[in-house]
Amino acid sequence: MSITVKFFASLRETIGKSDVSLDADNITTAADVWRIATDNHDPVGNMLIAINMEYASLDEMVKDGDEVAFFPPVTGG
Amino acid sequence: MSITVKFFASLRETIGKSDVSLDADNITTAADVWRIATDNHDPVGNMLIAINMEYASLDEMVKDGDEVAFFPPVTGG
Amino acid sequence: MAVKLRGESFDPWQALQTHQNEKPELAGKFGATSIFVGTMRDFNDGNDVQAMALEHYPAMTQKHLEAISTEAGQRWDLLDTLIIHRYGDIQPNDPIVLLAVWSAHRSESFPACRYLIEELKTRAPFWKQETTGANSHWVEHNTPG
Amino acid sequence: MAVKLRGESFDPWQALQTHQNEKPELAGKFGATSIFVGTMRDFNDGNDVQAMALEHYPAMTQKHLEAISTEAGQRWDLLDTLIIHRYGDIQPNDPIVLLAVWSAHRSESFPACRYLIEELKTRAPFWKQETTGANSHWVEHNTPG
Repeated sequence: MSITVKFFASLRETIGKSDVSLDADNITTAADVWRIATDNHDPVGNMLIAINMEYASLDEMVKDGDEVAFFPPVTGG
Repeated sequence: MSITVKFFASLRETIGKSDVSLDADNITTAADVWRIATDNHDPVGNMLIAINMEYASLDEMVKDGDEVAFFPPVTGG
Repeated sequence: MAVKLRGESFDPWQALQTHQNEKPELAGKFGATSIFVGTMRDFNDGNDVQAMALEHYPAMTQKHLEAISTEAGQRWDLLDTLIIHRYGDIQPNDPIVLLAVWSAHRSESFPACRYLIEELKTRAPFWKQETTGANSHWVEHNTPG
Repeated sequence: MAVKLRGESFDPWQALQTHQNEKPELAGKFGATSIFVGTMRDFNDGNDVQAMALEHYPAMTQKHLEAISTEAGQRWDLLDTLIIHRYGDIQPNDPIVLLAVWSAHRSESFPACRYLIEELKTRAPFWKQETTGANSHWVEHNTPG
């Protein structure tokens, strides 16, 4: 299945990638997306996850066509 | 002693006066000011009193040269 | 800290711009500005209101608005405050009051702005007289905060 | 209800004036406008800050700011809301965010405005990178409300 992956801010710098397109069959959860897109980088402690722009957790299921984003705590406003 | 008396808003209309200058010796409290300035009109239930522009009560003492004001609850803002 | 009483209609956005331009020393210091604008509505308590007259006790108004601003500055860490209040004849959609508070952080500006309006509504000697239809009447109480 | 993301500096007072002029149907209906402006300071956590870059996740930002506005309108009786948020390169004294809420009474506008900023600070995907001296660093947490 096809997943669009995005990294933002300090997490983008830590991972060294901003956008990754995954096309793999061994993906069930956001944790799988993280593992494959980061080449097994350890999850970052306080990172946030969004699936299709809604906040999610690492164990949440993903499906074909989803956009999965990883980023640090937000600091807007 | 000499007291400047002011009435505002609906109380000004009820009493029919806006400013009164009192010059009398039988004045001790704001209640005396009210009694003399209004010709013995009954005090109005929810009225507010200010002596020299600070909120006060009817039994507060007044002194020569004071400005005493009577007005209804405030409705600004 | 500024308190201004205005007998003519004023534009709150213009007033804020002007006030901030006049305080270049605040630039870069404030992170939070909380503002409240009270505006005349064309209805109140179910009645259409055509016009309003706002009477006040000028010297006492000035004194108490300054006292309220000073108190807010004692309770919270503020960089500046601005109060503008109308008096006289007011039309629907006219701003009646503008309150603005500048501080480093929003945890100071928000409660200070709320404090200013609640204290003003309780203590500042203004009285509204509304014209509804052919009749005028004194507004007897404010909407609770 | 409007949510605008701006890549260039904006004047909050001008934006408020323009927004209100574009909504003549609100004239006479609102008695209360509560506004918050967040502005870039030239110091943070004790350091001088020369500049800031604000990264965001554009579609998610728009979506969540609209959701927050909608939620505020469900919790309080509001006539209109406006959110403007900067992204990109920001200079000290530049406005970062403008929040405005119009309602009949202040008991609605005050908590709604506070809600907007607290939810925005928690949920809207923006990230600040500050330049202090020769170095840039990511801001790790917001000041609590």
